[in-house]
Formats: sequence, C-alpha cells, structure tokens
Amino acid sequence: MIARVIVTPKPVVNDPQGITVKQGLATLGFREISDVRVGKYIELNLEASSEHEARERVEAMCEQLLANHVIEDYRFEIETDGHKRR
Amino acid sequence: MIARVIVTPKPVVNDPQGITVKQGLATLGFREISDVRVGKYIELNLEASSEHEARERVEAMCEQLLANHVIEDYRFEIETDGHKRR
Amino acid sequence: MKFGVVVFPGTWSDRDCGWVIDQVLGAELQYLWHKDADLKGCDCIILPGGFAYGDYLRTGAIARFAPVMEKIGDFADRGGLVWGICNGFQVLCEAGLLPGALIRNASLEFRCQWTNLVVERTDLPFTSQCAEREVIRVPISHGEGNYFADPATLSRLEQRGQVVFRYCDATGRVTNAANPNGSMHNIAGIVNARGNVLGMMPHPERCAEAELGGTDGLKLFRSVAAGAMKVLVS
Amino acid sequence: MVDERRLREVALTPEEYRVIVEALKRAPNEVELGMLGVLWSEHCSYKSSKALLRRLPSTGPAVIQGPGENAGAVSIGEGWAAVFKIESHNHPSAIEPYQGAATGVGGIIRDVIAMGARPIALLDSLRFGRLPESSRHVEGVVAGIGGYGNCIGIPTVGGEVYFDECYTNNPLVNAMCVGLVRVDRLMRARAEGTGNSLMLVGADTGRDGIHGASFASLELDETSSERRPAVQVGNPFLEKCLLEACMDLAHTDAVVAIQDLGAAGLTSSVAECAGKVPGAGAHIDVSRVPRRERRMTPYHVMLSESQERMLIVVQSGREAEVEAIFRAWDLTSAVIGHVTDDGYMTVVDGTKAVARLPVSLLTDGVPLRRLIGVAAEQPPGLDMDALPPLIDPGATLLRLLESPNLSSRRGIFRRYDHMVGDSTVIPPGGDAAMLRVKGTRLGLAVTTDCNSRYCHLDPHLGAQLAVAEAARNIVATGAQPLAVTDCLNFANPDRPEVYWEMEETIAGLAHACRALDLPVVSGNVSLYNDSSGESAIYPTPVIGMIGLISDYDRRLGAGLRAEGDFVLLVGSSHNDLGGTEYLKVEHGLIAGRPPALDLVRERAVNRLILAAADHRLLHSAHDCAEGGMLVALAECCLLGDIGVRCPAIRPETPLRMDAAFFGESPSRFIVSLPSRAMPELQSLARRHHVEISLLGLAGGDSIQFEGQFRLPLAEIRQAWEGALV
Ligand SMILES: Nc1ncnc2c1ncn2[C@@H]1O[C@H](COP(=O)(O)OP(=O)(O)O)[C@@H](O)[C@H]1O
Ligand SMILES: [Mg+2]
Repeated sequence: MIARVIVTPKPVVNDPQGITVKQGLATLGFREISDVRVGKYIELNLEASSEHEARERVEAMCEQLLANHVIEDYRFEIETDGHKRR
Repeated sequence: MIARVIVTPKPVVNDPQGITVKQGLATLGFREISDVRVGKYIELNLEASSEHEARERVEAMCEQLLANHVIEDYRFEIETDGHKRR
Repeated sequence: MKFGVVVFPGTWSDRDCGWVIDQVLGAELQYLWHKDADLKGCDCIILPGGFAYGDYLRTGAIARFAPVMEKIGDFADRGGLVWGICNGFQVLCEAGLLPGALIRNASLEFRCQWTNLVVERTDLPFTSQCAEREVIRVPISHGEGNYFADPATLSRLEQRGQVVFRYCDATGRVTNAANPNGSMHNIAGIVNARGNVLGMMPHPERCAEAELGGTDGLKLFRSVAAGAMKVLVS
Repeated sequence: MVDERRLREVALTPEEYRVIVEALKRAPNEVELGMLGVLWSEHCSYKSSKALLRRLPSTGPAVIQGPGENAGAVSIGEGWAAVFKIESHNHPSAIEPYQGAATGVGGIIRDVIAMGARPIALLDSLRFGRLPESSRHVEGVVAGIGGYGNCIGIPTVGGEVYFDECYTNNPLVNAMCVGLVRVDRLMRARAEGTGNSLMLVGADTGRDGIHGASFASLELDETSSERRPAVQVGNPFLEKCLLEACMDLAHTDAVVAIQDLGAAGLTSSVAECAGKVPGAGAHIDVSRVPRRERRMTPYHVMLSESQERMLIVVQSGREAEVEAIFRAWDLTSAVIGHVTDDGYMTVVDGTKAVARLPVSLLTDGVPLRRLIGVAAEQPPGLDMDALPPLIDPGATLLRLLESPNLSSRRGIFRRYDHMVGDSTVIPPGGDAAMLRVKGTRLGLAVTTDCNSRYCHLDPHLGAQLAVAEAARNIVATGAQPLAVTDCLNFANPDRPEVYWEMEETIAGLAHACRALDLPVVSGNVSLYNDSSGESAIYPTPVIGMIGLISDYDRRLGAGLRAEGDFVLLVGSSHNDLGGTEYLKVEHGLIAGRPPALDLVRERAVNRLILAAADHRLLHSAHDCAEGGMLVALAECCLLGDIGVRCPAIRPETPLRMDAAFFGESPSRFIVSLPSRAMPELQSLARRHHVEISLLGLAGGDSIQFEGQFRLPLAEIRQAWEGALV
C-alpha cells in the first residue's frame, strides 16, 4: 500500500518559507496569491494486512516521528490498489 | 480558490532524506516500510476567474519557481468551493 | 566533575566541546555514543551541535529516539544537569525535555556570526559565573534557530523566568536588529522549570579561548564545574 | 566497426577507437566501450593538458606527495602533513547550482579523506555572470556550498567571488579542501597485494550522473523520464559518517589503501588504484555492489557516479574488522572483488563475464592530443592620456566599494560555518584565513586567488599575478607561502587561441611558482567552459595556496588595530591602470596590459613583511589588490573600524593621480604599526631595498586626505556592505 502524508505548519506558526515563496511568486508577476503555506509531503510504501491496520500504523508514525505537534498538523491518505480514502 | 501543489524528487533521483527517514522509522519498529520519498507540499490561496485559468497559472508557477524540473516532479489539485479535481 | 558529550551520527561540536572540557577547562571528559544506553557516571551531559541524522525531516527529530536519550530523560528527571547546544537544544525540544520548537531562521539563511546575549539568570548551575544581566559575546551557527512556542507556553516561560539568554545589542538592549533568526522574544536559550536542563542555540564551546575571538563561553563551562565543586564541599 | 553515432555517445574519436581495437586485438563490447569512454574523457585522462602540466614545478623540501595522488601533501613540522587539493564542479553547477556545488564540495572532501587526512577547512572560488541576471546561480551555488559544508562540519574559511559577463552561461565553481594527517599515517591509493580485497563502502549505488548520451542509447527501449540518468544529489550526513568511519580505520592496520569514487565511479577508482602498482589488476563482481534501485545493468554499476562512496583495499582475511568499523556508523560495506596480478581489470556479473581490459589501457592508453596554439589577437590597448583626470577620489572610492567585485563578501561567508573545529584563528573577511594546528603553535594560512581579467588581457602575466596575489594574501597574515594547488578553467582547447591561452597560462604559472619557490602539489583542469562554442570564459587559473607560521600568536589581521598607529604603504606604485577595476567601473573599459610584475621585488617585499611580522613590529597588514591603494586602505579601516587621517596625495611625475589612488601595482601592502616601531621598520625596509611611505595616522571615524576628500566610515561601510547581501 501507499500512504501519502501531508505535514503543514500550524496556522499560529509563522511560516517564513511560505512568506518567501509568496514574495518570489509576486516578483514573477503572480500577484493573485493571497497566502502561501509550505509543508512536507511524505510518501510511504508499506506492507499491511488491511487498510485499517495501515491507517493505525501511519497514524502512529505521524504521532511519533513524522510531525511535531508543537508546530505542525498532519493528514494522510492510504492508497490500496488504486482506491484512495482519507 | 486553493491550489495544493505536491513536489517530489524524481524517481531515479537520490533522496537522502527519504532514505534516512526510512531508517528512522525502522529503528522505531516500523519495519513494514519498503520505501520513503520526502517532498514538498505547497498550499496556495489565489484569485482566478475560472478553474481553467487557475490551473494554467499554477502550472506556470510550478514551472518557474515551485519545482526544480531537473530533479523534481510536481502535481497539483485545485479546490473551487469544496470540489477538488486533479 | 565529569562531563559527558553525546555523539550522534552527524554530530560535530562533540570534538569542540571535548577540546574545551579537556584542554581548556581541564575537567574530566567522557564521550557518550548514541547507541549506548549508559551515561557512564557523568555529572553533566552535553548534547552538542551538529546535524544529527542530517537534521532530515526536522532538526533533532530522529536523534531523540537514540537509546542514550532515554537515559538522559531519566537523568534529567532525577535533577541531573543536561545542556543542549545548538542541535542539542533542538533535540531537547523534540524530546519534550524543553518546551517549544526551533524553526527555519526568518531569513531562511544559515547564519554563522557573533551575537550578544544578555544573561537573565545567574542562579543556575550553568551561569553562576556570570554577572547579573551581563552581556556575553557568543557565536551562532545555524539555519533553524528561530525559537517558537505557543502564546501560553511563552508567557509561562517568561513568568517563571525560564529565559536564560536573549539576543541583544552590545549595550544589552533587546532589539529586533539584534535578533539574528526571528526567535520569539529574542530567545537564545531557555531552561526547564527545575533549572537543570538548559538549551541554547549559540556555541559557548567556540569562544573559550582568546585566539578564537573571545572567552565568554568559558564562563558557562566554569559555572558547571564550580557548581560541582559546591556540591562536593557542602 | 561500431557506428560513428555510438562513438560520439561515449565521446571517443574513430582514431581512439582504432587504438583500442589494436590494443585489444578485438572490438570492445558495450560495457568496455563505456568504461574506456569515460576514462579516456578529457575529465579523467587530461589528454589535452597532460603534456603542458608536466612543466609545473612539483618538488621541494616540504613536498611529501606531489601530483598523481588524490591530493598533494606537504610537511608542516611537528610530524604533521597538510593535505590539500582544489577541484572544479563547473558543468554540474551550471545545470543544477545547488546540487552541483554541494557535490563538488563532497567530492573534494573525499579526495582528502582518501589520503588518510582529517579535513579541517574548505574554500570556494566562484565566478558568475553579471548581477542580477546571475542571482539564481549565485543563490543556488552559495546555498549548496554551505548546505554541504555546514552539515558535514568542516569550516568554509575562504574563497572568492567574481562577476563578469564571460561567466554568464559558464559559472565556475571550484572547491578546495585542506586536511591534516600525521606524516607516518599518510595513505596512498595503491592496490598493493595480490588477493587483497576490494571493499565498496558508503552510499548504495544508483543511476546517478551516468554520462547521458551513451546511457540513453543503451536504453532506447525505455523512454520515460524516470529511466534517464539523474543529477547527483549529495548526502552530507552520509559523508560525515563516512568521514568518521574512515578516520576510525586508523585503529586497524588491515587497510592497504583508500580511494574515493568520483567521476567515472567504480571504473576509474579501481583502475587508478590498480594502475599505480606495476602489473596489478582487479577482479570485480558487480552483483555484489549494493544497489539503491532495481533493474540496474552492469553498465550502470560500473559507470554510476553516485556520491559518498569509497573503495577500500583490505588485507585479505581481515575484511570483518573493516566491516565492523563501518557498521558502527550504520554504513554498508561490501567486498566486491580483489586485487590480481594479471594487469587486467576483469568485471563479472555473478557467473557472467562482463568486461576484461588491460588496466594500462584504461589509465594510460589514451593517445595524448597534440593541439596547436595560435596567439589570440591583442586586446584593446589603453591610451592613458585619453582618460579624463580623476576629479573626486572619494566618490570614486564609493562607486568601487559598492561594485560587485569589490563589495564585502560577508553576505556570503556568514552563510558558511567558518568556526566549527575551534581552529579558525583568522576568519574570512580579510586576506588569507588561518587555522591553528591543535596541540601545536603552528598556523596554516589558506587562500584562493585569481584575477581572470588580467589573464584575459595577458594569460602569461595574468597567471604570474595570480600566484603572486595568493602569496601576498598568505604573507599578509604573517605566514610563509608553502605550496600551491591549481584549478585551471578554460574554454574549448580545440580552438587554437584557447590552447594558446593554456600554454601561456601554464608557462606563467611555472615561472612564478619557480621564482617564489612554490611547488604545485595538486590541481585540476576544467575545459570546454564555453556553452556551444560562443561565450567563452576568460582563462581562469585559480590558485589555491597554503602557508605556514611557526607561532600563530604572531599572526596579522588586515584591519587597523589602534588609534594613533602609523599607516604605511609598502612597495612602490606605478601607472598600472591596465585591466583595473577602476577602468571597468569608472570608464567601462577592459583594456591595456595588466600591471607589470617583478618577481624579484615581489620576493623582497614579502620578505620585508615577514621579517617585520617576525619582529612583532606590525599591528596589521593587508595587500593591495583590485581597487588599488585606496580600496585596500578603506578595507583596513572598515575591518578595524578605525578611520585614518592622511595628508593630500601629491604623486611625483610620472605617477598619475588616478594610478596613485586606484592603480593596481602588485607587490604592495598597507601596514599599520605603533610609532615607536617605525625606526626599526625603516632600517628593515632599507635592508630589503623596499620603498615604504607614510600614508597617515589611524584614528577618527572617517577616511580623509586633506584637501582631497573626507568620508565618514559609516557612509563607506554602507556602500561596501550594502551591495552583496
Ligand atoms: N566564496 C567565498 N567563500 C568564503 N569566503 C570568501 C568567499 N569569497 C570571498 N571570501 C572571503 O572574503 C575575503 C575577501 O575576499 P577577496 O576580496 O577575494 O580577498 P583578496 O582580494 O584579499 O583575495 C577573504 O577573506 C575571502 O576568503
Ligand atoms: Mg588580499
């Protein structure tokens, strides 16, 4: 199975990278942007007997390692043979 | 509208971060992982008269700034009032 | 007084800390390998600077799970001295031994330069040799030293006086201009409520000899050593 | 006969192919062709430059290891050897600035590790097109240099940055690494001992950087982007572990040799290792090579340029000791073959034969190219009488200080960790940087220098000036210049005027190095720096130099130290305006001959400065380089944060006012000293037959030349530091 994890900075955390990307885009003429947030995308190939199990394992990975709850939120989707569910 | 851009290292490109995260997860007991790739997630709030226009603009942003085509691939989805399309 | 210096894969200030402890301070030095869950009877554990595990994913994120860290957690709970410098500070935050987190510098650039720090606590084992609100010169060298904590945590830190070092100008004024990385409240270093776990981004081990540009860093090492002496006599 | 197209893909000429078939008495197979293609490439074989390089002096009393090993080594006393080398990563950096620069740093570090030395310093010599057009390159390259050096924990203490149109499509990224090793522990990459094991350690092997064209031709069936070779991505964390593990190898005597894997990967490292031992060969089984990806052919494995890998020759039977050392650092290691005595490099894939080539054919088989040089047409001359007179030296000073080539580099080097190691006793920002050798009083001064505009105007003289400037930067710290590593960057040598530049440059280097007793112990050549024929770069022979001071307590900084000190100009000034920044910035001219250089005077001036430093007469010393006397003086003030008060400059004919302030006559320093030291300096100067002249007195917060101009230091700093951040 494939797990797609997205980790984003919490809204309260200022995101210097996002600010810089926004400025960069603006100087390139993309002025229609009102806000940019930059986070991480983590793709995991994993073995799991069921989607449910996979979900629990990935949840645990996020809690322990992939995200820092002080500054980050996370969400993920599991792909089992082509079907995605959040 | 909201554009969600995912930038990933090209498949053959070395991904030290992914390799290291995989080892990290393994030492935490997550041995079911066969592969990890780490990329960027970029969320853009933008004005656009149509989804089509938004799509074209975001495409241009990826080409010019958000992704480094030499080593990275990108994909994105546009959210217009709740509906997502890839 | 026995200093333990932890070595993770990717750590590099271990040798600089070791040099200062052994050659400049003349105290006992013991390197602690990340895989050994054994503190070898050290009195003060230093988590040095570097890029443990490449700082991949997040600084300190993977290092905090090393076997040695569990022992360090217990050691801290028992009141043992734990001192995180730069990457070590980041590890301590990830491990939850100190509150908050260190994010990308506001400039998004790595910064290696001298900074002025105002010392706001001198009643700690780490700073006893410093004068009240003394301004010390210590270099920084990091890309992710921008201290963040949520408002509640931050005010708690301030109320309990857990901010030990703040970036300031040469005269001790805490200004935006003197803030090299965007840290909230110009925070350069904090201590836990009990006062035995210190985390700081600047590198005192880089300014313990005049030929390296300054000796203020040595005061911190001396403080720890002197503290131990007190314990011995009392 | 294979078809022309295939030959072009592996970059072999029909003539070279003929030589191969003759030597083998058969046609090479695909893998053999690929292996020969990379090893016979200019990059690996130096077939266009070898003949010229032999002219460089490479011996001297201090030399322990000259060219031919992974890096050069010189004795610095107390049982220590300094190991160092400079290398280019121009083409990769043009394609992917960040990773190109980062992997360039990673590569040069491995060269030093292979000698058994611990790297203690990095320097980076950079050339870009004009700003702001080139800011993408600058950003990426500087971030890449820092990204690798900062992470691995080796201080980046020096380098240079220049901007010129000629580098717009061909930025130059040259990285230098310096290391230390006990003389008796110096390693050499020789595959000694038949039967000894070849171990591959470090990163797994992926399809990184396999020379695109030939690769594609082998993969015609597969077309998707993911099947194409990849730009190398560096892993400084892994290299840090590799570094420490290699240092730990010193604990065992089981290791015979260490060789890094760089260009041409496994093929070249094995061939080079075996090639150094007469009659030695190697047997390699590609199936034993740890892979990063599936579906890799033997061709991929033999030619992969995956980073952070090392080849280790281990006494047979003691592999386990070595394996354990790497396992401790969580690094994979694998025995992939052994040393033979048949003089052949034999490659198998499990039971299948893959390739079998004479080592000598791989390493020295390539026919050296006989190219002809034809002098380029003379660059425009300079009619000094036609130049408008200098009106306001102060205003000109400000324009020079804010010009990209002269402005402060602080915005760059503060992004590099230049302190890690607790050895940097002179940080970047002045002339050479200096590192102490812990446990001794020794100080090692390091610098890189080259003014390529001079080289463009006169390659022979320009090369000499580059050597002289580097030496001057070492001397300015109070250290004695010791040895050189050079990185020769040129355009396409097939063009006669470019080959002529190479001939002239190397002749100039050889002359200057001989005159100053400086052996060239290592180096690197980068050719074809002219994207698609047009926009050729200036000849750019970057000089990396190290120097030695017996007690770093006597080191000198560039900045003024005390109010009231005398500020002197050491050396004599002439009407040297050709090729100067002043001409370029103020008059938009790149013309004339570069400043004349008298190497005998150069020696005398250097001797004087070192003698004065020895007697502890001086408070500071700074050489006069681009921008001439006034820019150098301003730098002394800015670095020391002390102003200077000077009487008006009234040059004696024939010296022109503009040349007095901004001419770039070499062999000059600005020094400061307490008044009481003056008599002794004067007698020293007389003894060395060097002219010294009092410029003024240190003090105040402005630079002033009475009746000529007065500028607040703050305003000058604004111009100097405002530009490059
Ligand atoms: N790319 C760089 N990386 C690190 N240090 C640099 C770089 N470029 C310049 N520097 C440092 O800035 C100072 C001034 O550089 P430069 O003007 O080239 O010196 P000089 O003219 O004396 O050779 C030197 O200390 C040099 O090492
Ligand atoms: Mg200089």
